[in-house]
This record gives sequence, structure tokens and C-alpha cells, in this order.
Amino acid sequence: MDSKLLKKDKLPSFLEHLTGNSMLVAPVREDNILVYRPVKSVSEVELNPGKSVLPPKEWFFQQTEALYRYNTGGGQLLLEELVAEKNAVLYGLHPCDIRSLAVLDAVFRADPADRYYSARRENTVLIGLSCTAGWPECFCTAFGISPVDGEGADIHLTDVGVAYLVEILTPKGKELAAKYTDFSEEKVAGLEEVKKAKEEAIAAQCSVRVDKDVLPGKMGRVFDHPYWEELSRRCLGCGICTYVCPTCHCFDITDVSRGTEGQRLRCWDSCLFRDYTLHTSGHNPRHELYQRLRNRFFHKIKYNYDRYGIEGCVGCGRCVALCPVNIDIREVFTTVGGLSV
Amino acid sequence: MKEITEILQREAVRLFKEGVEYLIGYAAGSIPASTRPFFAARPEDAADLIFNPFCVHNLVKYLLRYPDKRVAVVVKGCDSGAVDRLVEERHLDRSKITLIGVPCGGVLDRNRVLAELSPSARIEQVEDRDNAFVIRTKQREHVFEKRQYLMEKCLVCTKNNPAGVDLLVGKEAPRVADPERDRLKEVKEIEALEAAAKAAYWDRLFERCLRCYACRQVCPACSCTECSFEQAVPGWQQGAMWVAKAKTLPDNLHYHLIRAFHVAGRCAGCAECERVCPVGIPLMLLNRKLAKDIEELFGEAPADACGALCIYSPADPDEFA
Amino acid sequence: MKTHNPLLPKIATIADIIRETGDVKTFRVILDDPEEMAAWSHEPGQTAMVSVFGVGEAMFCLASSPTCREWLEFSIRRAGKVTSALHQLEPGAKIGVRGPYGNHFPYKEIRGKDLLVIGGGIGLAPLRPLVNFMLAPENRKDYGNIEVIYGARSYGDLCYKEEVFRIWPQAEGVTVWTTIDAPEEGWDGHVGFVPAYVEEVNPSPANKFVAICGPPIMIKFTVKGLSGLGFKEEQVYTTLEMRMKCGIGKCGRCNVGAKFVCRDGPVFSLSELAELPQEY
Amino acid sequence: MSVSEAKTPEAKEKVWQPKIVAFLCNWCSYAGADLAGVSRLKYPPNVRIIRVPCSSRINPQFILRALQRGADGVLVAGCHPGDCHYVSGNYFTRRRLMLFKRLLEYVGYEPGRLKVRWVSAAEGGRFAETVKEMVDELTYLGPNMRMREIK
Repeated sequence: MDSKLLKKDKLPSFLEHLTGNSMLVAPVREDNILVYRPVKSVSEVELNPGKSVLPPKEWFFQQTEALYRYNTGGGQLLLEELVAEKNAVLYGLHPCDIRSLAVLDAVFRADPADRYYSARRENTVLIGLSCTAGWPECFCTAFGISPVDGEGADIHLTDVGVAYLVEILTPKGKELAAKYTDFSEEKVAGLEEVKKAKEEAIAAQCSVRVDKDVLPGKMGRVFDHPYWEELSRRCLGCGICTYVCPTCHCFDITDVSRGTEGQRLRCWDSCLFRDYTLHTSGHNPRHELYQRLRNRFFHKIKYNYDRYGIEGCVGCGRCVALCPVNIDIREVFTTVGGLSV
Repeated sequence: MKEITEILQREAVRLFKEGVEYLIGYAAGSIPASTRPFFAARPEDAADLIFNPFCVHNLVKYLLRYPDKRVAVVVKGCDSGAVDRLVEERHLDRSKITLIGVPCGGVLDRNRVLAELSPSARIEQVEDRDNAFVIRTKQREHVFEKRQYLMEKCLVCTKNNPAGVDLLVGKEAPRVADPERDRLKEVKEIEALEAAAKAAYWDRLFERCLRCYACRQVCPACSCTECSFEQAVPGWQQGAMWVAKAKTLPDNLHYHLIRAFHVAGRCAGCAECERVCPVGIPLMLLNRKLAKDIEELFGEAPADACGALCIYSPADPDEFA
Repeated sequence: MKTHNPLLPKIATIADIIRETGDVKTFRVILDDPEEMAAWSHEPGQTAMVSVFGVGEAMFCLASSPTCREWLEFSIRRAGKVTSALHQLEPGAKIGVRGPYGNHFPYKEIRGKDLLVIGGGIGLAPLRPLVNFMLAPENRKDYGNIEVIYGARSYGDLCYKEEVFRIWPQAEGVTVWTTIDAPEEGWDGHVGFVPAYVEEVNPSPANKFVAICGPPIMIKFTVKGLSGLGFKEEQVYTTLEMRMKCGIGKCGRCNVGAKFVCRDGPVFSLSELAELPQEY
Repeated sequence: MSVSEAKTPEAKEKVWQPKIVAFLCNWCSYAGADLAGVSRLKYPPNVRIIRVPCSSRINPQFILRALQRGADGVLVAGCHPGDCHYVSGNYFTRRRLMLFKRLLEYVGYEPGRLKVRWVSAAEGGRFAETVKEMVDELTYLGPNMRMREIK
């Protein structure tokens, strides 16, 4: 691994150089709502972003995306695949969001690989950004994620006070970083210590622990516990937790057409919606809200382990912060650990 | 604040003795400056009940889940209107419900408060000083002036003391509304725009909608057993009749216009829809606009009507003649 | 080289439509690209996603035998949006097909065994390829006797009448038992529900593989009856139905526990189902 | 040939013509439109008529759906207030659509996109006039692309 130092005021020009002819996707503020969007100029970018409302997964797995177009006119059928091929640079992913891509990779890039997600993953360079503070809802350390570690990104930046520590983590990152020459030559001693201290300070705020060896097994034994019904009493059954989750990957496929022309779209779906598992016959395997809520937590902490060997939660805390009725996944973990069966 | 909490807990124990099965109130939340809806089911649960200016939720929606049970629910002034409507519409049996009214000194806008408190701050005590809430944390005392930190709905509130409740906890609270503030200011500003500018304003907001349906799920006026947006084409369980699940501007527009229209004349003004929106769409601007037009066009609906659109008068104004 | 896109359907033409019952039609479908048609291979019990463009996609079991290389067959009951649209199509119409998906009946593992197939109504569709596969001349010697117990509400609701009443009974080592729910004019066969008929037929559990498919209530009571007859959970298989969108284990909705019905199913043994939550 | 080349004939149309979906009450306005036809009154052919039992049958969602599926404007016509076949249907329509029209305008729809008129069975001329008026207005406003599902 190669590391460099970048003066703080050089960050915009660094991003400009790296972007080149690609598209820059970065955190921007829309009416005080932080989201990742393609930007026209670096000046729009929130350089030191907090936590976005919508996770950057949105870039790889879009809320609504056309899969292909078709035309059924004149007794024939024409199909045209619509896959985004444009190169992009994605700036400003925090470590939890970087890890979330590994979780999504396990789903979308597993055989048979999803073409749409994979194409965007391959064409996008990830620039990670260490956290500068922990929020009250954060608990990434529960999953062994360090808030200053860029593993999974191509280039990772950490604010070390005087400058950004630029870690070049992959060949893709190296190739891109070579486009920039204006790194600081200054030698700063104790960079690693600064980083370490940051990590400890932030980690101190995340007190939740998840024992990967115990919890999934425990979950398996509490499936029928009345706890889930009690928890669901205050649940509204909206889709906020699933839509703001960086690892939720469920989707629906629908058609939109006019005359003989049409598109087949894929869009986010939520396991908390009643129609999610509704059969044509009217039968619904998860008819009750508690069943749907339970399924979400089981998916995060058990099914994902069972299936892919990786947790389905990265501790970003978005669902905790945005749930209108304060259903807190950290509490679920702790409570499940303590339930007697 | 402490006083209200104490009375609440005491009353809760009494209500359980009288045969109440559930008491829906507030308990402490897990993140700073938050509370959560809480379902007390036993007298021991009463100790967890609280009331403070972070009790933003309108708990009335939950009553719809227990139409046959004896339920007690804690309501603020703005929440209590929703109960009346649901009772008029025969969704709820008033005799099964015990309304515990709390005189409200306003609820705080969590985001604005959090901008002042440190993320790790633990709130130890909250005091209502009529013009301000004083919040004491371990480190220091914060004074939150109501005019500056209350939620928008409180600054134009006309009924901070709940009406028609079975018991009132604590003494009546003074008005918190800012008399200078016009609740229709923003609505009038939008009305004054050119059509294209209006479209641009709303499209930008609706474009961002996730269609998570939190605004519908939380709304006590959204009382249909099956929402028209969940309705399938008859016999086609999976064919959504009105909007597709895909997020497109036309469908988002459709959803929001109809959501607002379906609660027109029935909206209690609790602003929960706006509070829960994760992407900050100012939904009350739609609800207030409809309320304004209803009043202008049809005047106030009689209390026993299920909203202005369920009745008519031959003398109504006619813009289509 | 073009990267494979698993969500992109292959274009196909409806070659023929066979009316099975009042609301079930069997669609005989040929992939437009002869190479794709030649390369297509599936196993008994597998499914495929059928597209009607402008309407949507839905998952159906492949009702044709893997040994049939000329076309694919889907037996589809008119029930929802996609199936209603399919029922309006005529031969020559273009549709989309992608697949095959999912697991299959363990036809290799059960070589040398006798087969008991229990079907109700349209539920015979996923079982039919299994029977036809075993009856194919090249496979017949690998399997023992075949018993089929098949019922429906009325004579008109029995599917695959040609096979059920003529072809299968005439094949060597095959016994077909049919029943309908209520007596009707012209029917001189057995009258009664499938679960009761199974107990009446009283098949022996020895060296037997059982495949059941039909309405959930029929499966429930048949399974009870079978266990009374001494059948073990490991020898009884059924197929699950769940709402599906992608068919490749990504869209999330068809999970029962950590299993995806689209990939790990639709075929499950009763012993496997006993391990899963009752959410299907 | 690619999908984009295989545009439908309609999409290839050179001169755009406004498309109007008209919901007409069975008892008055549909008869009025019929009278316009029988009396050979000339009115533009841009209107597609959907007959409904009463103007109060019009769910505002019908209006939005028409706009989503390609209509440039929507016309709702019913009996004159007081003349409703079902006694009070159109009084409800009046309240409902007055409010809804204001809501549509509030979110940026030009007033000409939705028109509500009372047309009796004897008012063939009024129906023809209304359509003419609407076509002129919509021609000036241009196509309604905002709400269209496939542009």
C-alpha cells in the first residue's frame, strides 16, 4: 500500500484531476438532505460530509432503473438492454458504506452476476473517507469495522488534522492517483498514531457488540418468541429502514408501457410492505406486520450469515436515526441476546 | 415536566385496575432528544411512561389496530382532533377509549435541538419555562427559546390544551403559538408563483420522494383498511391499480396529490407526515392549502360531518357554471 | 463479447395452445433463436420466468419433460395479471422466457426406486416432467413402478387428460388412480378428496419416492395420511410456491428462512421443510 | 432495427394535436355530446369520451391517470347542479373537483388542463363550444409531458 499526504485545500483539485472525463458522484446537500448524486462541478460537493440520508448504494443499485426497452409493434419483438457503461468516481464513502458494498457484492455479484450492478461496480472508482466523528446512532465497530479504515475502497482519505492522509489501496486506485502530482512532500511524523487515536475516540461512542459466533445461532432459537409481536406494536410498517439501509437489496420488477413501446424497470422494494410477498391467490406468507419486521431482522443478522457468511448490517445507524418510532436495531441485538428460550 | 410524568404514571396504574388492556403512551428513546411510542400492558409498565417536549408522535393512529380492546391513549392537543374524526367515521368506539390529555407547551424540533447538543449529551432534566425549555445535561444547561426551537406546527397551534379528553394530566398550559406567524404564509407564497415555477418547486421535491409510505402509515386520517395505493386490479393481486412501485415523477405526483386529497377536510394538522418524511418533503404545505381552500369555499364543516367532502350545500359557490 | 445478462429474457414464440380445463391452458413455446433452443436444458421440477411485454413477468414450472427438445411447455391457470394476459394470447404471439431456475426432483438419487406421484388439479404440472422423464425409453429401465394418484374438483378440472387416461395407464409398470371431488354425470371413476383416496389406495412405503403437489390444504392432509401409512419425511417431496421477481436469488422476496425458493427450491423434502420457519 | 428506431406511428406524428379525455355523465352531458353529433355541430375530433353514470363517479385519480397515460387535458361534464339524475351526485362533484382543481393548480398545472362544465342533454352547442375552447387552450399550452409515464 502506498500512502501520500494531501493539503486540505487541495482536495477539490485532487477530485477534479481524478475525475477527468468520468462522472463524479459525490455527497451534495439538497434542502439540507445529504445525498449522493452525479455532480457537474466539484464546487457542488460537500467535501466533509456527515452521514447521508440515502446510502451511496443508490449509485450501484438505483432506486428505479430501466433494465431494457422493448417494442412489440408489427408482430415482432425487439429488445434492447440498457446498461450504464460510463466510468465514474464516487467520492466520500464512509467505512460503513464501503463495507456495505461487500455485502451487496455477495448478493449481486454471486453467480449469476447481476449485470447492472456489476457494470457500475466495475466502472466506478471508490474514494473512501474516514469518519471525523461518531453519531449517536453509529455502531460500525460492532461488526469489526474501523471508522478510519478504507478497506474495500480504491483510494481512502483520512483527515489527520493538517492534511488528508491518502491511502492508495488498489491497482485501480494507483492508476488514478498517478494523474495527480501535487501531493504534499511534507513529512509528518506519527500519522499512524493520529489515525489510531481517531479510531479509538470514535469507537468509544459505539458501545454495541455483536458476537458473530453466538447471535445468529441465538436468532434461530427465538423465532417464535413473543418479543417480535411486542416490538412490532409500534412499527408503522413504512419502508424507511429498508430504503435507507445500505445493505438492503430487495427489488421489484415492473413494466411501464405505452402502445407497443415499453420498458421493464427494476425498483427498490421493502419487505415491510404488505404486498411484498402477496401471492396471486391472495395468500400471504408474511401477512402480519410482526412477521415482516421479524424477517427484516432475521435477514440482517441470521439469513445473511447463513447464506453468504457476512453480516447483513454494517452499523451505519441510518435506520436507527430515521425510524419515526425509534425501533433500534442495536436494542434488538441486545434483547435477542438476553431472551430466554 | 417531571410532574406530568408522575401523574401519568399514577393514572396509568389506576386505569389498569379499571380494566384498561393497553395504555399507549411515550417512553424514553434510544437516541438523544427522542422518545418512542410505548405500549404499556401491565401496571408495572407504567413506570416507563414519560412526557417531555420530545413526545412528538401522534399515538392516535395505533388505536385503529385495537378497535375491540379497551385502550387508553396519551394525546396532546393536536392529536386529540384525530380521535374525534375517527369516532365520527365509526372507526373507533369512543366508549372503549380513555383519552389521557396532556396540556402541551409545544414539542421541540429534534434536528434543531441536536444541532446545539453534543452527540453524546445525555438529557437529565427538562423544564418548561413557558417561553423556553430548559434542558439540563451532565455538562451544562441549555435554554431553548420556544419561538426558535419548537416545531413549526406548534408555532401556529391553536389548541395546545386537548379538548374532549377523559382526564387531563396537570394544569392547562399557556398558548405557545407565535401570534406574529401566519400559518398560511408559505402556502400564499407558492400560490403567487407562475404555473411553471410552481411545477419546478414541487417537481424538485417529489422527485426526491422514496415512496416509503411513512407519511401514509403514520397519518391518523389515513384510516382505510386497504389503501387505494395497495389496491390491486380486481382479481390481479399483484397488479397495483394506481401507481407502480417504480419511483417515477408521474407516480410520485399522483401519490402525493391523492394522499393529500384523501385527507382533505379530515386532516387534524398534527404534521406527523411531515415529521416522518426521511427526505424532508414539506407535506403540510399540501395539507394546509387544502384546509385553506375548504374554508374559503365551503366554510367550516359541522362537527358531525365526516369532513367537508362528505357533505354539500346547494348554495356552494360554483366555479364551473 | 457480450456479457451475459440473467435478467434479459430470451425471445420466444407460442407455437401451440392446448386448453386443459376451463381456466388452464398449456402453452407450447419455442425459443426464436434455434441455438438457444438447442442449448436449453432443464431438469424435472425446475421453473422458468415467462414475460408478457407491457404486462410483466411471472414464474411457472416447466411442464414439459426434459427429454423433449423441440419446445417448452407451461401449464398456466388464469389467476393474476400476467396469466390473464397470457390467456389472451394466440399461437404466434411473442413472449419472453428466462431460466431454467431452481433445483429439481432428485431424479438421479432415486434410480431403482418406485415412484408415487400425488397431484391435485394444476398441481400435476410440476410432477408431469418427472413422470414423463422416467417414462422416456432411455430412462425407463432406471426406475421401478410408477403410481399416480390424481384428483381435481371435477372431470373438467383434470389436466393432461390424454396422458392421465390413455398414455400413462398404457405404459408398462404404471398405475393411474383418478378421483374427483363430487359425483357427476358420465363419471364412473372414484369420487372423493385426494387425501382420503391416498389412504384408500394404501401405497406401500417400501423403496418409494413420493412427489406431491396441489392446493396447500390437500398437501397438508395427504402428508398426514402418508405418515400414517408409514412414509418417512425424507422420502416425501413437494414444491413450494412464493412470489418471485428475479428468479436468481437477488430480489429477496421468496425467502423461507435463509433459503430462497427460486434457487434452493422449489423442490423440498418434508424433512427439509421441517427445519424451515412456517412462512410459506 | 433498434427499439428507438421502431417508434410507433403515433410518436412519429409531425404535427402535435392535443388529446382530451372527456368524462361525461350518462344522463346529461353524454346526451349533450350526442346531440352535438346528431345536430352536425362541428367540433374538433381531439376528444375521447368516457361515459360514466354520474359526474360524481369521477375519482380524482381518474384525472391523474388520464394525464399519466397521454392526455393533454381532461374534461369532466355533468348535469347542471340541481338536475342530477341521482339527486345530489353533482353537488359532491362540484365540491370535490373545485378543491381538486385548485390543488392541481397549486402544484403547477395550468388551469386549462382540467375543465369541468355542466352540460345538459339539450346543450349540444355548449358541449361543442367547450371542446373547441379546450383545444384552443391546450394547443397554446402544448403537450402535457410532466405527468406522462413514457415521454
